[in-house]
Order: sequence, then C-alpha cells, then structure tokens
Amino acid sequence: MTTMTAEAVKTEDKRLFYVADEHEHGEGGSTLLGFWLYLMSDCLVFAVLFATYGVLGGSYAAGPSPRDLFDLPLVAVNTSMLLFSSITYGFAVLEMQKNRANRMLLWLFVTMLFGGAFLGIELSEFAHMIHEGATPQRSAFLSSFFTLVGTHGLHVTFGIIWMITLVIQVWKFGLSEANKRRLLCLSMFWHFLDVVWIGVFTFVYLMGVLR
Amino acid sequence: MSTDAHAGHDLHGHGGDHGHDAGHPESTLGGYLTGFFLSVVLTAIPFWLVMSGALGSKEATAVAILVLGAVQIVVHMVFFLHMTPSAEGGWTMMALIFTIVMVVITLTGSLWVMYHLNTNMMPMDPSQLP
Amino acid sequence: MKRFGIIALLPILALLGGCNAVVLNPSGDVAWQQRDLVIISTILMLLIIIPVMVLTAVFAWHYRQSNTSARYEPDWDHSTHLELIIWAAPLLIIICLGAVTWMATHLLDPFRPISRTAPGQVVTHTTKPLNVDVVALDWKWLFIYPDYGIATVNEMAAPTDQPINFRISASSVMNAFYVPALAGMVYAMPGMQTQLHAVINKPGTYKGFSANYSGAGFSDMRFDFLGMDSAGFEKWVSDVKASGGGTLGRTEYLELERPSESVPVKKYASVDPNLFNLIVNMCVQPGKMCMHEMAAIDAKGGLGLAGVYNVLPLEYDKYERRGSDPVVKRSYVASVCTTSAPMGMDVRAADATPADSTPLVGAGLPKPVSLFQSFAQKPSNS
Amino acid sequence: MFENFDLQKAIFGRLTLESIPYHEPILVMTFIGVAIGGAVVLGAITYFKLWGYLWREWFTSVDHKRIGAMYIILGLVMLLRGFADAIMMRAQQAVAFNGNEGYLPAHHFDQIFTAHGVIMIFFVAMPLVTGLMNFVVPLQIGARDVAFPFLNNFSFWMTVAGAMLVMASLFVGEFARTGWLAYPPLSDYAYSPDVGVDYYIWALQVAGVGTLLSGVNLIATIVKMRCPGMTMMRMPVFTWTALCTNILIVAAFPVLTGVLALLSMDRYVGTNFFTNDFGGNPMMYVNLIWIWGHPEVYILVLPVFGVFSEVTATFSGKKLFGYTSMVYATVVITILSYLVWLHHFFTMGSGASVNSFFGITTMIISIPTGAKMFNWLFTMYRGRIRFELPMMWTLAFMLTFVIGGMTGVLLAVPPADFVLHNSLFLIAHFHNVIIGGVVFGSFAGISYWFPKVTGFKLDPFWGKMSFWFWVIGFYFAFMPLYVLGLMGVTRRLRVFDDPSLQIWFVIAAFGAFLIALGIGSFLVQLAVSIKNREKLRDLTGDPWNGRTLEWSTSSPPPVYNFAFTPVVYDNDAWWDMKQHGYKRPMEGFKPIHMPSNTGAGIILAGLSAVTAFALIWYIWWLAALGFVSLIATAIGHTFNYHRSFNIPREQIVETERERSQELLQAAGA
Repeated sequence: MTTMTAEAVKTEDKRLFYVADEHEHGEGGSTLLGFWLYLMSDCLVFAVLFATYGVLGGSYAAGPSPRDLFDLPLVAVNTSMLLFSSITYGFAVLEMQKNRANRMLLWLFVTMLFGGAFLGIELSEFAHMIHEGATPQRSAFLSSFFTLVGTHGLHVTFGIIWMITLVIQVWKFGLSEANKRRLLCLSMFWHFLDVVWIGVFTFVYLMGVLR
Repeated sequence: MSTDAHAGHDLHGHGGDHGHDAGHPESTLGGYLTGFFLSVVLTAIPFWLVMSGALGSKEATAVAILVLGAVQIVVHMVFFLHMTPSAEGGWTMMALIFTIVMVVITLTGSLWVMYHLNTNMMPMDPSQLP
Repeated sequence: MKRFGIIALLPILALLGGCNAVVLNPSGDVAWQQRDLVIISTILMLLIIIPVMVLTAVFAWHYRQSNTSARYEPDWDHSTHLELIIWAAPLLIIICLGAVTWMATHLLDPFRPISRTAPGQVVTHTTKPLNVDVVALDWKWLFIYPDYGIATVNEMAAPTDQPINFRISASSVMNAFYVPALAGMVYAMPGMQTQLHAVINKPGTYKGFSANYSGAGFSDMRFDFLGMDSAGFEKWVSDVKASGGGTLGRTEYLELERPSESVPVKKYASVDPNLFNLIVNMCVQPGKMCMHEMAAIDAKGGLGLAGVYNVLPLEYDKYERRGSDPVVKRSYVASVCTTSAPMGMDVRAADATPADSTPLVGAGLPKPVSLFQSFAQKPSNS
Repeated sequence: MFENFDLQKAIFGRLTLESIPYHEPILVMTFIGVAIGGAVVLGAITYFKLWGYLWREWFTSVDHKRIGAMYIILGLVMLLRGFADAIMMRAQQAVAFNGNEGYLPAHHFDQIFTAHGVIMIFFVAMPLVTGLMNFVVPLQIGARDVAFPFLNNFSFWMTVAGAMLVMASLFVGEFARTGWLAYPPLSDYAYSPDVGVDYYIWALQVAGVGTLLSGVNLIATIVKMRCPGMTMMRMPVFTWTALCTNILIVAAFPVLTGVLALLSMDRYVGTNFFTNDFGGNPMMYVNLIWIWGHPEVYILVLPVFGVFSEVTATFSGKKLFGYTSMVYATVVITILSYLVWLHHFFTMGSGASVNSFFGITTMIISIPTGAKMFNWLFTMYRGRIRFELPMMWTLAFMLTFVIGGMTGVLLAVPPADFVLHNSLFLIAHFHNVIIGGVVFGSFAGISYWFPKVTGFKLDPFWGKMSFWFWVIGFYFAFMPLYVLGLMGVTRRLRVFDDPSLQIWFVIAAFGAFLIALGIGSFLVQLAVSIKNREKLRDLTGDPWNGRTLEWSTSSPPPVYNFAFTPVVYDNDAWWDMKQHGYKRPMEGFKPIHMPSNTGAGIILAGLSAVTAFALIWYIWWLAALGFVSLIATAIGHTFNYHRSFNIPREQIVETERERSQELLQAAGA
C-alpha cells in the first residue's frame, strides 16, 4: 500500500474523484447474475433433498423398493421429453437473438408442450404408484422419493407458468430488452432443471433399480 | 476457497461501468445441437447399462452411470447454460464452484455423519437379539 | 475502563471461590478426565486470551486522544512480523488443543469401554462390569438391571469402582441421559440405542436428569444416582427384589410409558429379560414389527408391493398416547405371512392397548384435524 | 359425502374461539397493552394524517436507505418482545425453588423460551444486521441503490410478515413448545399436534424467503455496482463482511427452507422423514438444520465484525491494521463455517472419528477470528482513540467476545462438550458471543451510522447510560449462568429442586433487570436525541472524521446518494479524498435515473402472510385463494413497466446547493 500512496502523490493533480460525464446505463445489468445466484441457492434446496434421499432411500419399512416400483422405459421417455424441451428452448433463444418474435413464440410453445408431456408422464407415474398403495406415507424411502421428484416437477410447473406469462408479454410488448432478459433467465431456469433431472434419473431411478 | 480467488482475480475492478461487456454469451445453433447430441448419448448409455446389465457387476455399473451423469451435467453447463470462465466477469463461474463445494459438503457430510449415527445406534443387525 | 475490568472479574472470582460446581469436582473417573480436559483447554486458551484482554485495556488507555505524548502513526497499517505472530500464535495453540482433542475424543468416546476405573486402576478381563439399560420415558427414567433382573424408575444405584456399561434408549422423543458427577451426557433416542461407559468412585447421592428438552414434564424428569460400596449395592438390589414392586413385563411397560410427570421412585422385583431389546426395537406392543426385523427385510430389498398394506405392525401407538390423530388414516392388513409371530411372541395386540387414553392437548385447543381428514369428520355443530 | 361436511371447519379450519387464550391472564394483559399501544400509534398516524406519507415514502419505498432504517426499527421493536420473553424466563427461574412452581405453567414457559430464541435470532439479530448492510453497503461502494430495489422492498416486508406471524401466535393459538430448533420427533405431528410448530414453520419460511432474496440482492449489488476504482481489495471491510455474509445466506438459507419443508410434509401430509416409525430418522433433521444453523451464527456475527473494523479505524484515526489479513480471515471463516455443524450434537453418538473431525475444524475457525481480534488491537496501537459511543461498544465487545470465544472453543472439545452441552454454560456461551458480538455490534453500528441516517447524532449521555447498563447487566446476567453450567444445571428447566442454585438465578435476573434499564435508556436516548435534534445536527455529513465513502455525502444522503458517481483510489476512499484535496463538484449535474416506489412488495408479503396463516389453521380455501392471488400479483407485477423515473437536473442542483450551504454553515460554526 505504501508504494501505491507514494505513486499516487506524484499523480495527485491528475486525480479525479468522480465520474464527470456519466452515461446512462440500462436497467437490469445485474439481473442475469442475480438470477444465477438464486439458481445456486435452489441447488442447495435440491442438495438437501438428495441428501435426504441418500440417507432414507433404503428405508423401505418392509414395503416396496425402487425395483418394485420404477419403470425405467417410462423414465427414459420422460427424460427424452425434458431433453427435447431443452433443445427447443435453445431454438427459441436463437430466434430471440435474431429478433424473430413469432418464430420464438412457436418454439416456446413447442417447449411448453414437451414440458407439459414431461409433467403428464410424471403425474401418471405418481398416480400409478399411489394407486398401488406406494404412497408418500408408506415409507421414508417413498416420502423422500415423492418429495425430491415432486419438487423437481413443481419447478417444471412454475417454469411453464412463467413461460405462459412470457408468451403473453412478448405477444403484447414484443421482444423488448426486458423481455429478452426474462427469456434468458427462464432459459437458465429451464436448463438448470435439466441438470437437476440428470441427478434425479441417475441417483434416484438408475441407482435405485441397481440397488 | 473460491472467494479468495476473486480477491486476486478482480484487482482491476469494474472500471467505470457495470457489466455491459460481460453479458450473456451469444448462443449458436451448433452449440445447442452439439449439446443435444451429447446429452442424448450420455442419457442413453446409462439407461442401457442398467436395463441390460451389460457390465455384469452392480458396482461397476453404478460407477459408470455416476461418471456419465457427471459428464452430462458438465455438457449441459457448457452447451445449454453457456458456462464460461469469463461470463459476468467470472462471477457466475465462481458462484458455481462455490455452490458445488457447498453441495458436496452437504451431501457427503450428511451421508458420512448419518452413516456413523445409524451404524452406532440404529437397530440393524438381527444378531443383536438374544 | 478500570471499573469495567473489575466488574468483569467479579463473577470469575466468585466462580473460583467455588460452590458445588459438580462439573469441576465430579465423583466418577470419566467425568474427572473430562474435567481435566476442561481445565487444560481453558488454561491453553487463557495463554492468548489474557494477553489480548490486557493489551486491549492498555492500548485503549495509552492511545486515548487526550494522551498527546503517545505516538500517532495514522498510516501505519502493516507489519509482516506482527501478522506472522497474529496468525501463528492462535495456530500453535490450536495445534496443541487439536492434538489434545483428538486423543481425548477417542479415549473418552462414550461408546468405548473404559480402560481404567481410577488413575492406575486398570480394567482387566476379569473385571465384571455392571450392565444398566436406561430408557427415557415421558417424563421419567427407567433403569433395567439385566444382570439382576430388576428395574427401577427414577432411582439408580451402582457400586463404586466398578465399570458401568449403559445402554440407553427412549420411548418417544429425544432426551439426553446425564449424571454430571458420573460422566458426560449422551442422547437417549427412540428406536435407537446409545451407549455410555463410566465408573463412580465416591459413594454418595448424585443428581441425574435429562439434558435435552422433551416436553411439558421435562423439568421434573430427575432421578437420584446412588453410588454405593459393593455391600451397599447388594443390599440395595435385594431391597428392590423384596420391595414387592411386582414384575415389569410388556403390559406393565406399556402402562408405564404413558406420559406422567413428577413420578415417585418405583421398584420392580423382576423384569422381562427381553424388555430393553423390545423397547429399542419399538416392538414392546405385541404384533409390532421390530426395527431390526424391518432393517433385515429392507436390506433384502423390502417386501415388494405385497408389503404395501402391511402397515399395522409398523405403526407405533404414538398418536393415541398424545391424544392426536394420525395425519393420514391408513388402511390395514391385519397380518402378513412373513412376520407372523415376530420373535416367537403370540399376537395379542388387543390386550396390550393401554387403558388410559386421556388426550394431552394444549391450552383449550380442539383436537386438530388434518388435511385429509377435514372433510371426512363427523359434524360437531351443524 | 356431504352429510359429513362440516361448514364451520370448512370455513375456519381448526380456528375456533377456543384458540384465543383469554383464560391466561398474562396474555390477556399483554393483549390489552398491545391493543392500547397499537390503537394509540394508529390513532396518532390517522390524526396527523400520516398514512399517505408513510405509504408513499416508506412502505412502498425502494430506497435502500429507508428499507435499511425500517429493518432496524423492526429489529428494535422485536427486541422488546424478545426481551419481554427473556425477563419472564429469568423471573420464573429466580423464584421456582423449594416446591414453588413459579408463575408460569409448563405450557406457557415452554412457548416462551422457544419464542425467545426464534425472535431474537430471526427477528432481532437478522433485521439489525440486514438493516445495517442495506443502509451502508450501497453508500460504501458508491452506488445509488441496490441491484434489485423492488426485491429489496419485498424482502423487507417478507421479514415483517414472518415477524407478524410470530406475534399473532401470542394472541391466536400458541407458539411452538419445542425449543428454537424444533427437533423432531417432539415437533412432529404426533407429539405437537397443535398450531405452535406450524406457526414456527411458516414464520420462518416466509421470513426465510425475504432473507434469501435480500442475500442475492446484496451479492449482486456488491459484485456489479461498485464505483470505478473500487477493486475487491479496495472494498471497505464492512462491505467485505457483508459480501461474505450474504454468500453464507444464499448458501445456508435454502437448507433451512428445505428441512422445514420436509418437517411440514411430515406434519401436513403424513410423510415419514423424521418420524420414529416407517423408516423415518429424526437425526437427519438435526443434521440438516445445523448445516443451516452453524453458518447462521456467522451470518449474524460477520457483519458486526465489519462494523467493529470500521469503528476501530475511524475512532483511532488510523488505517485499519492488516486489511489483507482481515479480508482473508473473513473469507476463511465463510468457508470453514460450513464444516463444523456437527459440534452442535457431539453428544448424539456419532463416534470418536466424526466428533474429533468436527471438533478440530471448529477450533480452526478460532484462528482467523483471533487474527481479526489482533488486527483491531493493532489498529488502536499508535492511534488517537476517541471514546465516542461506537468505540465504547467496540471495546466492550473486544473484552467480552474473547471470553465467549474461549468458552466456544472449550465447547468444541467433544469430551468437554459431553459435560457442558445443553447446560447453562452453553447458554452463557452463546449469549456471550451473540450479545457481546451481535448486539454490541449492532449498537455500535446504530450509534455510528445514526447521524448518516437521520442527520443528527445520538445523545451521548443516555447512550452512555445505555452502554453501562447493557454491559454491566450482561455480566450480571450471564456470568452466573457459566457458574450454574459448571454446577451441572441444564437449559429450559422450569422448576428446580436444589435451593443452593437460587442465588445465582437471582443474580442473573438482576442482570436481566439491568439490561432492561439499558434498553430503556436506549429508548430514552432516541427520544432525547429526536427532541434535541437541532443541537445534535450534523451539517458536514462527516461527524466522526470518517474514512469510507458514506461519509462523503450529506447526512441524511439525498435519495440518489451521490450526485456524481465517485472514483476511488484507496480502500479508505473518503480519507484519501480528504487527504488529496477533494473538491465537491458544483456543476455539470445530469438527471439521475432512479427506481420508482411500488406497493407490490408489501402486497405480496401480505398475501404470503395470509396464506401462511390459513395453512397454520387448516383454512384450505383461504390458503388456496391466498396462494393463487400471490402468483397472480407476482405475474401482474411483471406487466408494470413504470419502474423508474428521472430525477430532474434542477432538483439535483437545488439539493446540492442546500448541501453547500450546510457545509458553509458547518465551517462557519
């Protein structure tokens, strides 16, 4: 620090302590970083759920185990739905960068369809399990399974609600800066859910059937 | 660990303005398609491994699918989430690394602690009984 | 600042004066070693704490604004030597303390059988320990002496200089078993078994209690721990046997474990030898599946979809005992082939239902109704 | 199915007239007191026609300075509630001997210690430190507001909503009777079927959302909005500690959210995470909640470390000694605080290897903390120390905190913890660090930045009264608890059988009484200062001869903080400016773009509170309605495109001219 001060004294008269000609900077410069930080905190919510599943996932309470319940081909189909929705969202972002609002909306719509299909498959899987008596109340394993997978599903649901909101926004106000920023945030959210799903199908479904 | 890295890294400050330059990197069609192709492959292999039991031993399959899962996460991070060390002045990457550290601590810490608690205290072994 | 310093010291002086600070003057060898550790660590830390406190006072006084003769260097903000000392001094102390901690933690682990009953008194293979099984109930303590076949409530005795092996569990919620004069505390948790190994060296009556809050009757959840010479202990055992307290079997236990406060000392002349294991495995009530059985089934991959409705043997009677209803009413299958007659007991579920089911709800609140029940309830008003 | 339909239950859930504890005289008196007090306040606001002003200028404000001030007011109000609980406990424990049951039945006493802990941590300490960070950080980094001003307003009101829920539990239903961390199985539905734990869960969930978002907000602010020249290693230490604190918030609070969500699943849906049967594992809850719980302690204490750094440097008239090591110490503490959680349950039985690992990592934290202590010490060395109120609090902290630190390390030695855990020694320890650290630090911060917030200093006489009452009261209240802990007395006991303990409890109660006088003196200090505000006026904006940027602007700062964004060359930026002949720019002003106020935050938080209340009382229709309105309002808010405005040039010119006059007046006086 001392050398810095000495150097500073020499250049003293050149020092300007304020920005004289400040140019206007747009809003939302921090939004993407802020949203990323939120996603990181969401990661930790999932970490808690994964840890709980890791600890309780073997407590079947003399009830069914993953092998009795999980239908891997169905999970594979479900996974592909999410993957397709990812790439279609990617296409939407590409159209957005080219400022083609209508095409963007089309891809967003396709993404919603895939997202909806994912949710539908997941709900039917849950319904099937509950119908067979494997309810979340049956054992600690099922409690943690339903909660972990259900929380992911809840995120997808909110993603779709958000997507609908953005469709209306873009339809009404066009691809404004604010809407582009929101689309990019949702893009992060959507791809983030993919990443969580990789953890789910690896750690819950595949490892569960292996166990 | 990650935060002290910022300390050295960011010595030049943000000079004048706040992240005009360091926004979201432009996405490309090629990037998305590569990512998609890789993740399809990386999803298909573990499903196939488990459903066919091709590797024989459970342990080997488990390790293989965990590794493939980790690789796929990296693929998604790079091609879909556009993680680069330079985005947002490195702060997103920093946050990610920090989060990974925290997630690892939470997961492994919990599993380690709970394993010890359970083996010490939970009735597990039937031979405990007279 | 002077005034301040003196006031800060007052309570410490009072502390040094000593009262019956049982933690600093315990009567069991384990607690004694733990006390030594408290003192050693404190002294190690005082090595750095006292200079810091003195320097704080001295600097604050010497460099006060009105003392213009003191040196003033407004830009002095770095000294590599000082910084080295600043980081190194606490580091050295922590290295010492860490080494002490590592050894002491392993040596004084409550799960580890003690290797000496007093300094120099090594425990040999021939030393026969006293086994005591402790159960924290709502809100009293049950002590089972498997070697003598007796049990007591809210009173425990042990012969001096003989290792005591505790196995500790609880019936409903978490408690902590703590006799400060004897050894450190260990949690007592339902469905789990913790251990404590200790020894009492001086005869006397010591206090024991729960150190983890467990509900309304927690404050009165105390017992007397009696340290006795071996003759006295034998006499105490025969007194218990002669007390005419009857047998503590499964039915009696289920009655005993119901919540009650400020329970007087009770003595049982005999006890079901299997009782503690049943308590730990939460299958005292006949017809319940024992935890270890469940663990064994789970280790083999559960009972599959066939076991889905097999929930009656799994549910503890907790709701009834606290006066609440389960969040979800389950459908039951009364029996299932794989777990018939667990542990060779005949299934007499109906007989074992405790008689008194007075609800324990708070402050005039009605019995709560849950999400899944609210529409299925019988109308109370309309 | 409709013959079973119960209309009253459908409409009111489990809320009945019986839920209002009118048969408990203490609560009825409290209610009457609160009702009268509330009526007086509301009446006064109505009489003076302040509602419009409060709504426009404060409740809907997105100005970080006002939100910061409101956080601190919230913290102080809740301090009164939390302290009322404390003094009731002290009184009960001082009399409940020799068969005397005291005046509190178990049902009431158990709620009181739970509420005391929850309120003091979540609704006193958290708002105080968040308020300080909110107010100070943007000023210190030369920014005009935080990164997300609306979110800031929303976070604040979510914290208020959580506090309101806890307060509501006093008069409608009851609070949890489980201890402040609500360990299952006791907190599970089977053993606590009443609304208490639900109040606990939802109050913390609602407030937790606010805390988390405010954490995200402040990180983004510090990362993105520093003024030119302010590199990471030129940030004031308070900003550094704020950054690390908020990183901890963002990393720790999700864990709390997660674990409480699991507990509420157990309670509402009947899952088996933490139950005794069906494979549940209550130890997992203990494990998870402490993964949040330990970093939480550092979330509270790191910002006040920052306060003490600022105060020590300012009042010693000296650069902070060892800035770099201070920063690294903060960062190291941030990381390490994640690796120590098990020391809160050494006695649970995880065995020697796990215990010693966590014991030793805990001890390692004391190394950077010790380094900080030495840094403050050597900042005073060769300084010119002015014993103003903030500095007095700092010295009291340094002398008190080392004792708490020492007992903390002692508790980190597992075998020592076996005899001290859950005892009053532990209680004395954490009050020693939380009062000696967080509370003293908050008071130091409040008295240090008060002139910046309001434009006038706090009255020194009553401040010193408050200081001495607090400090002496603290020693009287908590040193006896150390002694009692060594006598083997555990926490949360309502009655005692050993009469020899009574004297210590009486001394502790006396100490609590002194602290009450301290709090009273603080309130008098506020009143006297407001009355004498003209005499205490700070015209310079720099009443303490400060070192960091917040002192370069007027007191209180204009809504835009800085007419021109500052450029800094040193980590004591304002000191450096003063040394190098900084001249305030007088011309060339431009319109400043600022965010507009919005009522969306308070509405969203209100809806959250309603939803939470409905969930607590099983009023399902209201919960559904509240939740749907919540989502709808949030979506509706995205359609609000009137989020900012320009402060016209003339207004800035006028404000800056007034500032020049004040400066002239100050120079003349």
